Amino acid sequence: MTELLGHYNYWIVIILMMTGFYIVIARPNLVKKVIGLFIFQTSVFILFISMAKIEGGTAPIIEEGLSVYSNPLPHVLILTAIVVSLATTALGLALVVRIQEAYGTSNEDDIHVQDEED
Amino acid sequence: MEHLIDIVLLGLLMITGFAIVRMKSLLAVAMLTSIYSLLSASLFVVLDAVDVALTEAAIGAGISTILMLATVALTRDEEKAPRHTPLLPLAVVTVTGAALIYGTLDMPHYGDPAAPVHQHAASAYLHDTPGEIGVPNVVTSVLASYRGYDTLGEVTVIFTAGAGVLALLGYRTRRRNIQGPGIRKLVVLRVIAKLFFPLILLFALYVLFHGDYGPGGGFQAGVIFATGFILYALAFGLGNAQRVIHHPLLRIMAAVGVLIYAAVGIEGILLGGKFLEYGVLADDPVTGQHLGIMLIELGVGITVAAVMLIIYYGFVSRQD
Amino acid sequence: MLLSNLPALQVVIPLVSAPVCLLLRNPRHAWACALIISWLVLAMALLLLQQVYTLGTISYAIGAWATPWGIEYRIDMAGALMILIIATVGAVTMPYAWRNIQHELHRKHTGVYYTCYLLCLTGLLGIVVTGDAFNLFVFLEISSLSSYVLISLGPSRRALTAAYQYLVMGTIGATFILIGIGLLYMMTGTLNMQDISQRLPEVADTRTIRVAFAFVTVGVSIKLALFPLHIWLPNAYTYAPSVVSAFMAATATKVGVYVLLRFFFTLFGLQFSFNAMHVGEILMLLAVAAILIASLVAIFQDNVKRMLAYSSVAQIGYIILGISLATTAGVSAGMLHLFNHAMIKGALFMAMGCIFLRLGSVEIHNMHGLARQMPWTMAAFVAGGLSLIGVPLTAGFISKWYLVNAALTDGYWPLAVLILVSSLLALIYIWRVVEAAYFHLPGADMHKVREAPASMLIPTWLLIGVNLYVGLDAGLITNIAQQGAASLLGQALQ
Amino acid sequence: MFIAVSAVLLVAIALGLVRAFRGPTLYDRVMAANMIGTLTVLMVAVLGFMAERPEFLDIALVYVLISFVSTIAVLRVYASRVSMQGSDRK
Amino acid sequence: MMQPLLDVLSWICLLGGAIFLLIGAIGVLRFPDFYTRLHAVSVCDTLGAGLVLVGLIFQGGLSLVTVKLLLIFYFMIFTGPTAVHALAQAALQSKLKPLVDDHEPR
Repeated sequence: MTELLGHYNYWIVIILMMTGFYIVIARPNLVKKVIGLFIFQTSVFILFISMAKIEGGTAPIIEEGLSVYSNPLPHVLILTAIVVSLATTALGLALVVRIQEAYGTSNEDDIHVQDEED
Repeated sequence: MEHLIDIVLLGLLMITGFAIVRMKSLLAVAMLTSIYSLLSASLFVVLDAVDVALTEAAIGAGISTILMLATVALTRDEEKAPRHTPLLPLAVVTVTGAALIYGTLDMPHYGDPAAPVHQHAASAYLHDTPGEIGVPNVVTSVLASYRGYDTLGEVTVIFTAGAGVLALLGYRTRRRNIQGPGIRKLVVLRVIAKLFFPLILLFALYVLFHGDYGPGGGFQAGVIFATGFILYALAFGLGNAQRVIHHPLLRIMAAVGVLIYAAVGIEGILLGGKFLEYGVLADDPVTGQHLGIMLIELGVGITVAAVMLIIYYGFVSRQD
Repeated sequence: MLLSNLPALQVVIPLVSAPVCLLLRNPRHAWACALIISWLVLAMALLLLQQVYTLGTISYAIGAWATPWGIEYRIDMAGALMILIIATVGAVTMPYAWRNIQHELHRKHTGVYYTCYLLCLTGLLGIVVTGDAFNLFVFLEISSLSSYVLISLGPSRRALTAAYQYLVMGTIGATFILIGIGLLYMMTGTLNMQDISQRLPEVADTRTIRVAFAFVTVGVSIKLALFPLHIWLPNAYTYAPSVVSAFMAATATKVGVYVLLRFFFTLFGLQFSFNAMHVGEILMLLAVAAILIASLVAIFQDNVKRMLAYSSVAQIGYIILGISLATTAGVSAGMLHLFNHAMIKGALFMAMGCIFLRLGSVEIHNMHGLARQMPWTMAAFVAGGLSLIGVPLTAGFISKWYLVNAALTDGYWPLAVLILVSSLLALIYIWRVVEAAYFHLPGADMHKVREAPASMLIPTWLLIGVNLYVGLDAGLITNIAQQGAASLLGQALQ
Repeated sequence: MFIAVSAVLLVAIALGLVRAFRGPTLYDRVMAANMIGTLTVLMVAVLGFMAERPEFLDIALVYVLISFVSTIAVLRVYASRVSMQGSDRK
Repeated sequence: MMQPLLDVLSWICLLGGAIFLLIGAIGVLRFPDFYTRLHAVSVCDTLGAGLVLVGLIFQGGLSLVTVKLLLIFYFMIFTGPTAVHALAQAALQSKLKPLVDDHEPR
């Protein structure tokens, strides 16, 4: 049982990652792709944070009575990665807004059609 | 016992993920993304990642949702079906997923103290922080001092996003307050906004300077500060909000934040230490650390708040 | 005090200058500030090269924290060579940028362009200098984000879709690298590259490390546009402003190759990556495919910038071919070609920028009889083309010579034949442009076309000059490349 | 004791999720998101007490603000879109 | 003597709050029309949240924790109904007609 429980967390996170990755690859809508990227990155963060957890440990804020703390380093890495994912999402959506104004559509297949015309 | 909550939350996340894949309406997908990041934020709380939960909620449920909806408001709501059947993507995804699952077989069990992750660097951080830096919140001490250069890179990433959105969307100042037809009926919202606006800004400052002792820090404070102004812009119209914080000031604030951070680093060099060495800032190394961490949190807060507002103004001012 | 902190200042000076550029309202002041900073970065790069040349590998702990806890900058000869390439191309393209930006960018973008350019420069320098895996990911994101914005500033609307496609693929690549670094951290417990390489042998045969290796390799291959994952590159370089194409072609993919080298040799180690994981054979196969297929596709392109983009994919194939041999000779040949290709492609794209400024189009059918109107630009293009093909007395010949030499010493004689054959393919597509410009009768309104301005011609000829100088006296650069390869492999062989 | 309350909160969140998936109009989904936001606030507070870490309450406070402002933002952004499209359809 | 009384009081409040929240959640699912669901959410959530927070205040005793809980309570009391008000007004404004008689389900 502990074998399953030990890796259950990681398997679910991998399924979430693959969901986000699938949206990015399969869906032609540009906004949907950016949302897929956002979900893909958020699930990578959950992988990092579930790596940092110690059984019976608490948040890494030092207090007198407590001794076992979960690992602070992945938390720092993820604080950086969340900001990176926000920057990517903001730029992606800004590009989608400009593409929508330039092409009149935000669907990748329609854009290819317009590109072939001119 | 926390395993149960952890497993249920992961289950809910998975269901939300599948729903996002199947949903056709983009507005629904944007709302589900907001719920997705709210659930993942509460999962972080269960996993004892306090600062990350704060940031994930503020950025994921707050700013990202507003940006997604502002974009969907400009584009067609309905998503057209893909022309070719998604067999190749399905194949690529299953191969990548299988590789990852294959990779997890040798991973240390979830949460066991013997994992190499907890042995090496982490125990040193937990052990040295009270002595060398004297800040209870170890995450802030690692973020600001041990790996302070990562955070400088991070502030530069946020500054890049701000400059990028400025380049792509620019800004249109709204002179007249052209609002939707329901302008008269906004009274309730305006009263509440007027009541809450100062409270939110005060709370942002609390989070900024409380970062050493509890969850908080530059990023979270910057986002909460920007959320306060977004509430003001929602209630009193974008024109008034742009009069309160006009765009050139935002450009200056975004730049000044990064410069404050870098100046603290260069100050370390001028006082004879290495780059970003806070020990030399004051005569006693620990006070130097406190001073250094305080200054860079301030710089980070200013830049993040300014960039969030630049991005919000860029998106919402393009609507009409 | 300045000299001891040089590694940190090398990245911090452009990082600080980017917000300053944003504060300067007038685009001319922003350009002047960016110019000064670029030349300052070049001066510091030369100083750093000299320091590394004399003192060997420099290690600089940021924040004065000991290595595994704090972030450490580690610069060896390979890193110094990369800094030299980035700084040289940056300093040369800056004077070129003023006229080009005026012509190709929308008026309101000229101010923000320099901020994004300096951020891209900071990101690239930060990747090359750092000795910490996660810090490498952060600066990789800085350079990628700013290059998405730079590409999207292109004249035509297709620059937006090109930038979007690059953003999606680049972010997937960066997230794969993040997953790889995460798995590595999970098994070794540290993020410092030296520390990881020491702790790796105990856990090297676990499945997690193999998956981490695979993810990092795929992620970095997307960044350096290795053959099957290069789909974003042609559109990005074709529709970006010419000075951005020149700067990106000469530096962005090259830094990707450097990251690949750093991961293969410093982090995972030669034994693990080439013997246990057999990455050498896979890379060789992909490199051969890249060289052949990309050169063939380049022949049929009408847009010269797109042709040069496909030729970039082929040239990266040469570099990866050198690295896949995993011998000191092979890796140094690869790094030599890295330097030469950066100079050649930078010059060629700048020449196309001059043509676009005067002619308004880079299509071959519009360039009939252009040589008479723009003799200097076309002469630069021909010189660059010859160097691309590998004609003796040019830099291209030197690096192809060392590549063939490395392949033969390893007994891969078919590779040597392949390199010579593919040079012929390069001859064909360069000849198509030369033939159109020199041997066709000029079109109707060709007489109105004037020569490109001096501010754009001099930088182009500067790079061509470096090319020819390396062609004649290759001593210095080959020495640096060999030392770089030795320091990379040296670490692996310990 | 707290376990029972957090279990009930989780069930309520799950029900809210079902409404978020099924909800025919956007406003149903916004309502579901708002409800899940409130329930998350309470769950974080209860978890804070279960783990005897009162720091969690700062997070709960931020969640209240975030869920309120994002609900209002969704409505205002969507309202301007309806008025924009309203003018198109006329 | 006070402690067991406080514990009992807090458990009662917590359980009561939880039950109200559950009723609100069930109401959201079962009601046929948007406005009725909105009614269920607004009433039950605000009351349920209030009761749960009061229960926690009893647990917290006189300390900084109670101040924070009161702050959360204060925010919730104001933002909950306002959000629902804005929601209902936006729905009405976009001509979403309430279900008047129940023979044609939405």
